[in-house]
Amino acid sequence: MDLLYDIFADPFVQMAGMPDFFVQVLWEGFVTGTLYALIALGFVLIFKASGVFNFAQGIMVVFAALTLVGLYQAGVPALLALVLSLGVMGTLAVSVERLVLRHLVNQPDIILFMATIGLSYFLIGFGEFIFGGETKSMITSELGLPTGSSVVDFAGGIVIFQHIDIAAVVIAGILVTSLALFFSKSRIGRALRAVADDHQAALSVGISLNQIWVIVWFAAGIVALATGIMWGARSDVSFALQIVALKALPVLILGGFTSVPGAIVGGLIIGFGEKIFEVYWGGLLGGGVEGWFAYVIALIFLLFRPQGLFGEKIIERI
Amino acid sequence: MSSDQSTQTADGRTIGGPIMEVKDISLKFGGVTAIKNISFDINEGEIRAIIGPNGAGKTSMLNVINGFYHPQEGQIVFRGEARTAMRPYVAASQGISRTFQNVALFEGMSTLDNIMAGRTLKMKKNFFWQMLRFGPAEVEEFEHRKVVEEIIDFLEIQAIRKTPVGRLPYGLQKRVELGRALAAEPSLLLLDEPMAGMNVEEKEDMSRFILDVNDQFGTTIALIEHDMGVVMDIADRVVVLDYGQKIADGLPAEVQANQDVIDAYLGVAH
Amino acid sequence: MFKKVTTGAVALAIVSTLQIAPVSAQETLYVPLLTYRTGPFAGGGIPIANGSADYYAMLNERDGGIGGLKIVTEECETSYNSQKGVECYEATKGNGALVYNPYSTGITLQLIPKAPVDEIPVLSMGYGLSAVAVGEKFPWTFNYPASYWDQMSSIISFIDTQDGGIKGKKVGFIYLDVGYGKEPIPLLESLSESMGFEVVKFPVAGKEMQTQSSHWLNVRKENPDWMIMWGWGAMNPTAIKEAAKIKYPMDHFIGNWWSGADVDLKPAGEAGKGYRSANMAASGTHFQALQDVIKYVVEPGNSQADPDTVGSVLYNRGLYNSVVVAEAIRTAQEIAGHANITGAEMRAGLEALDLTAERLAELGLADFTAPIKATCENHGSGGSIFMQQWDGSKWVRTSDLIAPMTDLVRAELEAAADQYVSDKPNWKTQSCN
Amino acid sequence: MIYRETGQFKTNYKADNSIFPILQDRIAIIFYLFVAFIVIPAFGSDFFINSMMIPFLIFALAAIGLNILTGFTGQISLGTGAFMGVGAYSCYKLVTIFPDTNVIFLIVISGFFSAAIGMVFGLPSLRIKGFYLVVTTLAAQFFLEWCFIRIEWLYNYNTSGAIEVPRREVFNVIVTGPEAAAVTQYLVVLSIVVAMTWIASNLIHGRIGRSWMMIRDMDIAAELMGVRPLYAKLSAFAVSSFYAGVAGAMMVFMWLGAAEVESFDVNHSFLILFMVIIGGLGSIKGSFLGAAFIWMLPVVLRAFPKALGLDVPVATVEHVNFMIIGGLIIFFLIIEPNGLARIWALLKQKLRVWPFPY
Repeated sequence: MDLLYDIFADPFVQMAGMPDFFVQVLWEGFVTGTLYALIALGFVLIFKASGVFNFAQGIMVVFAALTLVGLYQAGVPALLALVLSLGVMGTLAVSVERLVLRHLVNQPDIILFMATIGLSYFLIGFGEFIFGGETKSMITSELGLPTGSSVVDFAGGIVIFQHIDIAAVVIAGILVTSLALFFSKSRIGRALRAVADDHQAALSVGISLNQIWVIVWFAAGIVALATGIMWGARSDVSFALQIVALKALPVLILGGFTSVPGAIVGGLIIGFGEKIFEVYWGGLLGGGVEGWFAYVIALIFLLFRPQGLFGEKIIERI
Repeated sequence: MSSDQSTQTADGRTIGGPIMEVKDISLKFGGVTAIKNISFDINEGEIRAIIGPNGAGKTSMLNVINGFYHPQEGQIVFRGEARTAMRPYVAASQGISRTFQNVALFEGMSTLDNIMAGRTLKMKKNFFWQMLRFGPAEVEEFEHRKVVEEIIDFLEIQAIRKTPVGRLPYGLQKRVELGRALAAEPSLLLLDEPMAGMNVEEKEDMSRFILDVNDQFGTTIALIEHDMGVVMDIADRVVVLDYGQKIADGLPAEVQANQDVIDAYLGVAH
Repeated sequence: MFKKVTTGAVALAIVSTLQIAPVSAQETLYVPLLTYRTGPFAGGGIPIANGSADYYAMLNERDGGIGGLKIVTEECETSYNSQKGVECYEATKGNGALVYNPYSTGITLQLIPKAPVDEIPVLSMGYGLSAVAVGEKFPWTFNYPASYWDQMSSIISFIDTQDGGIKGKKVGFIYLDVGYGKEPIPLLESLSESMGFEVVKFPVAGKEMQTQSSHWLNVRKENPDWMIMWGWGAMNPTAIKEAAKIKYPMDHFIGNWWSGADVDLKPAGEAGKGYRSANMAASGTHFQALQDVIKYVVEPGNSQADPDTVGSVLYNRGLYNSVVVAEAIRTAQEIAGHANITGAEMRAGLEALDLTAERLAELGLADFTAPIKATCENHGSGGSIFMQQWDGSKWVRTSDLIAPMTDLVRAELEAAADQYVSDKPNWKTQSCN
Repeated sequence: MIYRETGQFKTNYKADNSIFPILQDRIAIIFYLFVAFIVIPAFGSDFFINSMMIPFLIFALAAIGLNILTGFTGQISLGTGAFMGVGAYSCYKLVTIFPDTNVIFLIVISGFFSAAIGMVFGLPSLRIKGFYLVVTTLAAQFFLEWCFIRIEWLYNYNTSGAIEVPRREVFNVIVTGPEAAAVTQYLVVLSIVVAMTWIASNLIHGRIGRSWMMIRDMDIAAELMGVRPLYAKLSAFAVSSFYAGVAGAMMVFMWLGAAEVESFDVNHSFLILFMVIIGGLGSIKGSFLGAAFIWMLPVVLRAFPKALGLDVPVATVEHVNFMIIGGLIIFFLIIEPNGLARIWALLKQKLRVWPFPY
């Protein structure tokens, strides 16, 4: 009976009893969810245009952030370092296309997927080789990002908003909007969608698949850099973050592999869900449930809706 | 079964009563109707052809018969047992075997293994014996190997026994696929365009194999084919589909003379 | 072509195996250093490894080694991973290793049962299994200057002196959820009963080190009066930042000595002001021994360390570790009567170690740390814990030595040691009379 | 001219169906076994046996397990590390609950626990494929890791959270615990690995193995041939996890001596997957080659600069090691997706016509 109360009643009593705290939990969930969504967005960009399930997206996030901080520590001014990091991500996109994808064009998806696992190992080694293995702090204020916090009185308590979190949400919003515009308005964007729908058709109207790959990987690199800055500002930069980046996988399951709105909604569901579950129910299980909650939710979800929230149902043909 | 209805054909084969009856089958994908209200039957021992233009619903019909698609309406009676939906492996265990329009061999396996795969349902030895491999499991393996070797001889593919099927030319792959379907010793064999993409010589070989199978093993065969010449030569009866509906059913000669069929093939506007 | 590459690789593999195979170093003192310069804990591992290696290098340069024999060190990368740690142990033990400093509680736990079999002592300085301080039960293992339990008891007695005592207070314990972080829990729980305070635990899984926002939301929900942290690596700066985010009073947040390095607080900077941590050795380069290290090793460019990090908390801790080992070697050489000692003789040296204040001054380390006096019964010494506080840019020592609750802790340690030995029928103990 | 199959005619199915139809291959196997059982125990140094051979064999067994699932049945899994953990923790519980039972027997029994857990997490594979399955196996990985920390009963409420291997004897020979001789442990591991490899090979060459490969190559056709996906996939998950479980139990009991949850983390899942990819998907021989390659490579890399007299910091070697492994994976996928096993076969092909070029 006590157990039933703890599971079904007590958490809600707590939520109602401390509404300011509940709002704080929601805000944390919202910010984390936004960041998950950003990582997932990188996956979706590449998957949509090339059918490659890029396992290395999470590593690219850390790699981009590490490059930025590493350059700054080497004496490059912050904003120049930012530009150079973009250049590095561009170079990475070109190299990945030249050295990896080009040679694996007609291989099964699964081979490409495994190649991206190889790529992530390579990037970890390469990043640490160049910039060293120690944890680095993000150069938040040097980049002109806000660092303070605002305390808002709410329902007899307080809610604390970190300015960097607000910035993260705003930047994520801008990024998503501009990507959406890019895809719907620009010539390249339309070409990308053509590729997503039908490789052959895209080729026949004169779009080079290789260019498209470079562009999407570069776009994913930009998203990775933005995500890396935000994650880094929250929790410092090191490859230990890669485990967090894996959380983008359940986000994708929820949202579907090809849907940008899916990535955002999925990210937010996981973000809200795991914070609320950890804070109000985690204690019953001894805590630390955040590590698997997202995956288990995705697993249960898969059993009922394998194509994701926004994915199309696939009819198998023989 | 239903032997009272059996008849003799000109070439001396025995054709029995209906082994399968398809009754009022309708199949929809979302809003699209693939098959609408189709009924026909297949008699034991006959070669039954299903023809029709592209998109007529022929392959969907085969998929319904062996349980891969579940129709929204209608039922199928196989050997007197009626059912509406079942899993493909249940169909297989009841003796329905098939080949595919686009060859669906197990590409990573050799010809021998592919045909052995057709024997899956006949092999009974449990996990324990499989694990040890000597004793009963080995004896069983050899018994089935013998049957498979007979099929290999029958189809004249001895030379490619150990070749991975992915490396075989298309015509041979089709032949291996037929072998795999035969290995299950089916009572109803479904062939989905067995001669698609073949040259004349290969088609002749394949026609010969199909007739031999029917003749020697008495296997009932339902086949989809585009080549009207072949169909007219080997089929006992023909059913014609167009836009998911049945437009004709009967002996090859009758069907050939049917005006609806001629229209459908010549593309007269509906 | 490929065949050649393969053959080459195989040949190389064989050659390299032979190389690693025992080449007993006869006339040197061989000290393998299990380090981690990579992986999630590299931030702490690097300065420790540098401090440790640089002191031996300095002894070789300045004094020509110890007792006339050069110290040969060999680094083996563990990435703070037990499996790699054991591999390093296996790879180096045959070379005449004198002592192991695993620098990971996980690896220490693996090595504890191996030490008596291979007769190579393990010195887990301020980490590892607390119970090894009971020398009768663990002849081959040492953890001075203090065990985790000593340290926890000192932190609790420090809290007891603040704000009118600990009784009736709520103490939060945030820890890395591995062997290391769980180590002090039994003592914390028994103290909470005997001293009447409440404990709330916040485990942080290894892979969540850098995402602690939920944990600190929970801290805010529970609102403890004090927070104690057993963190390491990337967990520390994240925890301090998150604490600042929820506006937890920093001077009520106390880390153990693995949660109080410069690298942990630099990211938070001003926001971390007031945060306290325990420590065992002073930071800074104003000691003669450190000046010698700079002169003989760092300036000639023979150190892997960034010169700025020399004298930082963890660099000095690594150096302190080497000081203890060097002194134990010297003691062992005196006992054995010859310079080229074995692992077993080293054990005797560690057990007879008497690092007095005078000796520290001779070493150029006056007031660097508290004296260590090991005995047969006590392999943990039990002292040398003081508090330091972050002033926004550097650490400031703010307390004298805080003695652990030795009586209480010793009883608990003995119980734990008995427990450890109880299911090991052939465990080698020693009698100390 | 040495490696020839000409003139070796098979006159019955038994001979033709045997796993090594060519005489020279049979001789080679006997030679390998001779080296493994006689030469290495007699001449190998403790380090070689303890840090090279034992882990190599254990990882090879885990790789065979994953290969059954991924290479033969086509289901990608990133949960191998956790399934190894299930084996290790069950073995620890069994050994402490039944202290007098033969520990080797218990190691094998613990595989059944991991098989059961593997089947539970294999259930989603009936509805989902490919990348989606990767996520469910990751769910298994992270959920089980959490269990290994949070369910204290699993490690007998040990404060350190680690499982420590107690000393156990079999026929008065110490088999586990720190006092056990490396050679004894090696022989135990070797025997189990050889026996289980033989069983895996039997399964793969029989009906069950064929049904796995049918599911892998064309699941729809397989179902139409009468393979029940439920049985085929779940049996693959069960057998695969059984192998992983036994490997995990041996990893702790025969090699590490103690383990925390980090010994079963997702990095181990990756490590085993790399072994399978580099060795060759769908090849038992490849599992051995891949395990040898991935396990020995870092050792070689570490020794390499030293052999050349260069003083390279260990950290750099470690970073380069990551780069090389990552690069090699991509390299293999591009050049030879079938891995070392295929390269091995090509070498044999060359040997067959040697000394003539064609």
